[in-house]
Amino acid sequence: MTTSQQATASATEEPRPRRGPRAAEVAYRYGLVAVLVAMLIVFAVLRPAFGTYANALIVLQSVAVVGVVALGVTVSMTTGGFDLSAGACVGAVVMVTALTMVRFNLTGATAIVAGLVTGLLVAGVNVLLTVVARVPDLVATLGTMFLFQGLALILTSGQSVSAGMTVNDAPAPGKYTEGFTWLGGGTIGSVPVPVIVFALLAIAVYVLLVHTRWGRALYAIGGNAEAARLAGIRVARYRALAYVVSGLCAAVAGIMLSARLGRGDVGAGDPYLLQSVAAALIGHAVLGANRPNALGTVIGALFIGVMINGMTMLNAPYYAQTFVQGALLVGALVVSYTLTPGRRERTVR
Amino acid sequence: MTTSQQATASATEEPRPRRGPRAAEVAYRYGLVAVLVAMLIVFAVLRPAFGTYANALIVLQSVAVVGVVALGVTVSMTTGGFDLSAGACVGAVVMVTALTMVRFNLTGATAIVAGLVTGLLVAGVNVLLTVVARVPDLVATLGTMFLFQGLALILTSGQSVSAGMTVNDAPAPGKYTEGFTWLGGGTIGSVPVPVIVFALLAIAVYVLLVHTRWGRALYAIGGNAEAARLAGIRVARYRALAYVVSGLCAAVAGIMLSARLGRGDVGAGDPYLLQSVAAALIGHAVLGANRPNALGTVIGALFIGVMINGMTMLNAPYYAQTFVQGALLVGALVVSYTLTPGRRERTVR
Amino acid sequence: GCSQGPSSSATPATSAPATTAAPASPAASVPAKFASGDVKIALVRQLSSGDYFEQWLAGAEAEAKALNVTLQISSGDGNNDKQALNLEQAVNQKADAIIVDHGFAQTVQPAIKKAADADIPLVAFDVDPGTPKAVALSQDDHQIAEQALGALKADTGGSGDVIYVYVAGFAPLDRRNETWTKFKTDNPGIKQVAQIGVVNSSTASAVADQAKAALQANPGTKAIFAPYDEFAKGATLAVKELGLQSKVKVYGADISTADIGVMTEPNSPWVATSTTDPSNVGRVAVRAAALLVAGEQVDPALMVPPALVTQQQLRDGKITNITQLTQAVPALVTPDVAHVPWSAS
Amino acid sequence: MTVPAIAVSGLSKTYGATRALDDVTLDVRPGEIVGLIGTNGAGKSTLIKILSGATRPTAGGITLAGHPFTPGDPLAAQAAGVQTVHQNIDDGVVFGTTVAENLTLDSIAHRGGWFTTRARITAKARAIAGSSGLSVPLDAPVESLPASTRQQIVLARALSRKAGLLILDEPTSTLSATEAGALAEKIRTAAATGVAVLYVSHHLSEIESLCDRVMVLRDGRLRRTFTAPVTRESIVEAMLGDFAPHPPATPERDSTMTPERTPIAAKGLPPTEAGRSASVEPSASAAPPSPGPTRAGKTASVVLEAAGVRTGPGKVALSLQVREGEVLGVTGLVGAGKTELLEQLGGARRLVSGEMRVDGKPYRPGHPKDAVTAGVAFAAEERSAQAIVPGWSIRAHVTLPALWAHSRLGLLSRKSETAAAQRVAERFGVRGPGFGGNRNGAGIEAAIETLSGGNQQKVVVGRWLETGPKVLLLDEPFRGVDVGARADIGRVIRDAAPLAVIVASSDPQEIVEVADRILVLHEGVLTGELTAAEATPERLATLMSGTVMSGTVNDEETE
Ligand SMILES: Nc1ncnc2c1ncn2[C@@H]1O[C@H](COP(=O)(O)OP(=O)(O)OP(=O)(O)O)[C@@H](O)[C@H]1O
Ligand SMILES: Nc1ncnc2c1ncn2[C@@H]1O[C@H](COP(=O)(O)OP(=O)(O)OP(=O)(O)O)[C@@H](O)[C@H]1O
Ligand SMILES: [Mg+2]
Ligand SMILES: [Mg+2]
Repeated sequence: MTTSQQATASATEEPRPRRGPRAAEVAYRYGLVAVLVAMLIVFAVLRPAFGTYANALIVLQSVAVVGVVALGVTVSMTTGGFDLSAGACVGAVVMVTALTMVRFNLTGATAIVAGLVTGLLVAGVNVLLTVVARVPDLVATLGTMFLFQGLALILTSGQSVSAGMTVNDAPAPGKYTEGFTWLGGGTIGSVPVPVIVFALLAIAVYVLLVHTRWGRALYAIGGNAEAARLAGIRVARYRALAYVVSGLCAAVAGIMLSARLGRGDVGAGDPYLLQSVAAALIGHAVLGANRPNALGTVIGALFIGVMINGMTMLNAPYYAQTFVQGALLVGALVVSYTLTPGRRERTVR
Repeated sequence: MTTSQQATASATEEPRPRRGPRAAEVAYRYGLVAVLVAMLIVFAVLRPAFGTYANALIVLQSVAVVGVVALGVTVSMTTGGFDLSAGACVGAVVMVTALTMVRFNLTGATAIVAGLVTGLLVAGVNVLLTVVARVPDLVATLGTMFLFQGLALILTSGQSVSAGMTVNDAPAPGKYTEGFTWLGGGTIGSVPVPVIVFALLAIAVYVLLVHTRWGRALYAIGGNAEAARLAGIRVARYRALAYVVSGLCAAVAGIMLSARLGRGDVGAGDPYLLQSVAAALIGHAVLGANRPNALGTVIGALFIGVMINGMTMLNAPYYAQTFVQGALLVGALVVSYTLTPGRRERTVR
Repeated sequence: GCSQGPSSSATPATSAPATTAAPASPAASVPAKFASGDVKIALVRQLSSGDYFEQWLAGAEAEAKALNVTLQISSGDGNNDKQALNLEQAVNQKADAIIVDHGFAQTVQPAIKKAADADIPLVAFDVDPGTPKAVALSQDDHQIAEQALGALKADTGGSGDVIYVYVAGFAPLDRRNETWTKFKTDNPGIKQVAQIGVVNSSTASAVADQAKAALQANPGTKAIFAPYDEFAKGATLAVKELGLQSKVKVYGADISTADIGVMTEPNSPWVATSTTDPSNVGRVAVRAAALLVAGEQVDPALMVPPALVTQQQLRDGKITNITQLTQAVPALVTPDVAHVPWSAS
Repeated sequence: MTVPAIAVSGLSKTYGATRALDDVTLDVRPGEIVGLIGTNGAGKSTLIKILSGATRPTAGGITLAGHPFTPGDPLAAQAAGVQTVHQNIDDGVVFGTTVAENLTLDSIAHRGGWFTTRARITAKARAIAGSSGLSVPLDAPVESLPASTRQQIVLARALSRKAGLLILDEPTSTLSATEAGALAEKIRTAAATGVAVLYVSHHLSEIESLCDRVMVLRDGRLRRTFTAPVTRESIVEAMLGDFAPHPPATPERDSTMTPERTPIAAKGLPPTEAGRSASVEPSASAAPPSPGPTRAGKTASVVLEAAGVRTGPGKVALSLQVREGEVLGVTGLVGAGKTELLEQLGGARRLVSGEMRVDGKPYRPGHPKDAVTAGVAFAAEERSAQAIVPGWSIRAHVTLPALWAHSRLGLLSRKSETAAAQRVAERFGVRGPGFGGNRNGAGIEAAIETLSGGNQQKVVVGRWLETGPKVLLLDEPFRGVDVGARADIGRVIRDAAPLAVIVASSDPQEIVEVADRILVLHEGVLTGELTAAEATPERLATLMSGTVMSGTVNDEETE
């Protein structure tokens, strides 16, 4: 460890042929970001319309809802949990907000509260199952998923909710309020509201996970729950916290989605589970984190959003898009993970 | 090690307070099975048509494809992996078999081989990513999922494949052969072929996991990969084996699905991911295993199949089915997991 | 795709054109913009997978090629918010015209309004555009249901147990459901003994499993009304697997090459389907959009009428694919709907 | 001369900038027991990992029984007759499986029939357990067993296989004297049949009594080789090198050290190592000096008081008190109930019965957090399962129990965290990649897995002092630390006045070194209480084996 040792250390570089450890490190940390930037450049060159401010906003708006769900999923993953119910929560919140306004003719504010309460309800069921009844996370949230997917259907006997729908042979009294719709389609400056919400939540989750003691505790639980408990962390409460954050994020996403759809679509939340899990998982590979992290999730969501938007602009046939998406993702993953410094030592083969 | 120590060991048995160990143990081991049996009885009483041999075969046939996929997913879970690409594999196999027969006018046997090769290809990509490139399982199989979902689309430019389809302005030359279709709709005795395949595969996977060295090795890797490696188990090979089994099971399921549909439906495989994961996860709770196991997966698949069949027979509205499914699942899970013997001691709070 | 050349010349008068554009004058000169190939039409779809959407697209692409326009295709893949965003993007890119293919009114109307404000001509298929500036194109779903139910009523004599396949939330299915509800009140002899339905990427096999359960529970069933071809295929599979072909008949809607195969199989219970030709609808949509780009008049409410296709008809005509079907059932081709004067077809 | 069972030449291993092994050349002959010793981080485990195929060397060659051998993976090494027990026992057992499955774990990697049944596994396991004298229910889930039992399972497995070379890395760290003695017997038997043995331990008495030759590693280099009989002084000197006498990690604390309580290793010679086995004669300095009046004098106030507590349901209740500045030792054989007692005191386990007070106020922790809040710090027994968060830095490990102290409004202060981590690293002389030299500050950001076992132990024990506790509960704090560090930890514990400390260890010698007063448990029952002055190894041994000291006050007979 002294200077002599340092000299030895540098001398030992030769036996192991290291092709530019720096390059590997950089590729590891920035592999996914680099692919993202490359995509941006290629698309912007091929389609000037891609590289415009207006289009950037559209891309951002297209990832905002998924991104918000994914941020919640990320938090649930930090403790080693996994929230399979996030998509179902989005769907239930869409239905609840729509019903509140359309069927019960209540205000937008009431709908927002109802949506958030639904998110808390989902979180509550998850907490009861995982923390109180000690059902493993994956199975428990799977159960919750069915429960709330079912609830969203039952609430309306499986029908979608839209202004003027028939309820008991009379048209429903209410409709989406303007204030509520603004949450989906409105802008502040020229920036759509969902984009602003996404940005704010991303910052909040980033600060929570990286810069607060609660975030540290969440990661500790994910790393070694018993060690966390013995270090005086109330594991049950933090796991509950993680599900509450996840449920609330899904609720916020559901509210924004409902506002954008302008109606309560049965099954509206379904695509969001896979997409948000994908964004959060891709995020693991960002900046060498190798664990759930807010920044990675944002980049993961952008990665998917940019890819789809750019490919659509290039008029790539829709049936080729999934494949290219898969190929790019696999490429980025391979770059990121094979070049992990020291990985060869650690990984079990 | 001496007699005195033996005395200690046996003496220490008593202090562990066991409040009604039998009842709890039974509920834990048989909770899910009990709920399943209760469902069977209720349905059979309410609808005599439910409790018939013919209907039993219908239920079994409805779970056969999902069950086969789920068996593969179960094997991939034993090593601590997770095969998100199983559904995409089913979809790709459906397309490949359809193309082989319809577009290239080859025999059913060729189609089967092509389907199995596709399954191996999916497994190969998974192995390359997880074992060679060391990408974490969830992310890696997510990438594979996109890749093969995309491949299934690209193969036909997004079109479904059916006899008489137009290829380059001429009708496709081939059609599903009778032998191939038999795999989906045929019977042996009165039992449908998919049910027989499901049963055989279930036994094979059960034997593999419980009664072979390889199965033990798979579980050991799932429990503690480093310990397994240090004990001389070739972790990389076994993880590859797990994905190969998973890919082949998905391929078999794809072949049966293709035979049943009689056409290559784009996206036919998509619903099978969630359903098979659900079956495998529910299976964890069966017989107190608390880990992936073949018997549990079969029961998990039956659980879902019986529920859907029975509810449909009872004329329960379709929109209520998901909810009831969720509620029953949650109930069974709570019974199984809260009553785990000694769980209160072990779980971290 | 389906080549339509011969059939158009044989267009009979049976197809009552809902509307006509400018009087047909085959020699009309091609507008400059079309001649130079600069016209870009954005096709914004709600869904893209499935036979119906494939054929629809094939028709649209063939017509686009014929008219020398570029189609820019995007799909929401079932995510309605994504479809709305794609629509906004098309407006943003200043397409010459936009075709909205399916979608939910409340969701796409704000974006359609943006298109209208930007003076981009717009054709909305099977979705209410909510503005008179846009052209609403639809296939007549009520009539589709009526035709299929007409066949059902004729075969059953207006009484018997029927299983109904339906999932709420899909606009065409909801419209067909309205007709079914009315039909039930008008025909008290028809009894709905079970309602089933699933929509996912493997609809047919999921519906088959449910239908089998329902058939077991209701052995007296005479017919299954499955007004969507994936439903009908599932129902057919269920009847076949239970060996009930002689007792239970299936009445469906929509058609594709694969469906023709299923209907003409020996002993197939699927006896009738009411349908438009999706590729024809796709053609009409593109023609209407092209007319709007050229500044021509288009009826703001275009309607494509359906035709009833029976198993007997298919068998008799030895029809195995859509191309042959459109030849045999000329009512499926509607060249007069949104006729483009400068086009050869 | 016989062909060496194993011979390595020029073996080196680097981890990034760290030279864990540097040009090591050694051999072990059949039938020979070679001791491998060195301070924490010297490179012992690294050498063993290479020989067992767990990791690859950077340079160097190995020959096994005369044949060149490139250990590609553990299976190849095992096939070549190298049986290894690694330092971290949790790398040896698979949680979620039974004892029988763990006993037969390596057999599933080898040839043999592919078909197996539970009965066959149990039969095989019974044979292995029988030959090792292991008495554990074979169908017990392995995660429910204490560390010592798991260690014995791993040992039984390794000993059951035919080996040319047997490698044991700190096999006795979780065992108590009886079990360690039994193990030594088995090792001798194996050696007598021609097995070469490479044995790592920080217990010099074991090395002394067991080994034919002793090799000393320091900073990755092989410094000296001794042939039996060895003198402890010489091997300690070779081990510590420039560090002998072991430098106090915090010199400023040196002056405050009570002179009569700084014996043993601070002088570079820990003669008291002998006490590992009670039969070994006590050395002169083993008799600890009587505690100074300020330390354990009756004048100091009682900090933690427990009345009527039990080690488990159905055990006899006992009472205890610790005063300010006092170190209370708890000893007893493995399974005596030390951990269960400390876990209750630390809130990690539900209190079976009785009452507790801290500073006179009622204390009833429902969770370790309550204990921390009340000023009770509890460092648990098993490092890897109960303290290590994989991938985390030293800094994050240090601050985990006191996150609130390093944050304002919930926001963590990196500066405050760094300072705390550096204090711990300095106080306990933590050494690992990035420490020392001109790379100051980098060390505490190293991932904890890159530290040697003993250095990890220093971090996870030392961090509890940073919570500013009134009572410090240490369960087996010396597990895996070298003689120098053991003295360091002992010194810091004693100096941390006015802290009240309870130390549990199954090694009476360790207890004698640090404690002012000693409680002895046997099968969950208190068999005696001694002051440090009264505690001779013989007396302790008698009490530990179950003889109840006259006058021992147990609260009541039964529940
Ligand atoms: N994966 C790793 N990455 C970086 N450095 C490492 C790694 N593993 C070990 N080291 C370093 O190698 C050196 C030797 O460690 P080793 O575990 O061999 O020590 P040891 O002699 O077994 O010590 P102990 O007695 O504490 O177990 C230490 O400085 C340690 O920090
Ligand atoms: N060798 C063993 N076999 C079976 N059970 C054991 C054994 N050792 C300990 N136990 C269990 O652990 C209980 C006490 O363990 P505890 O960990 O509290 O003891 P300890 O004195 O701290 O031992 P250790 O030195 O292993 O830490 C016993 O009552 C018994 O249930
Ligand atoms: Mg070591
Ligand atoms: Mg202990």
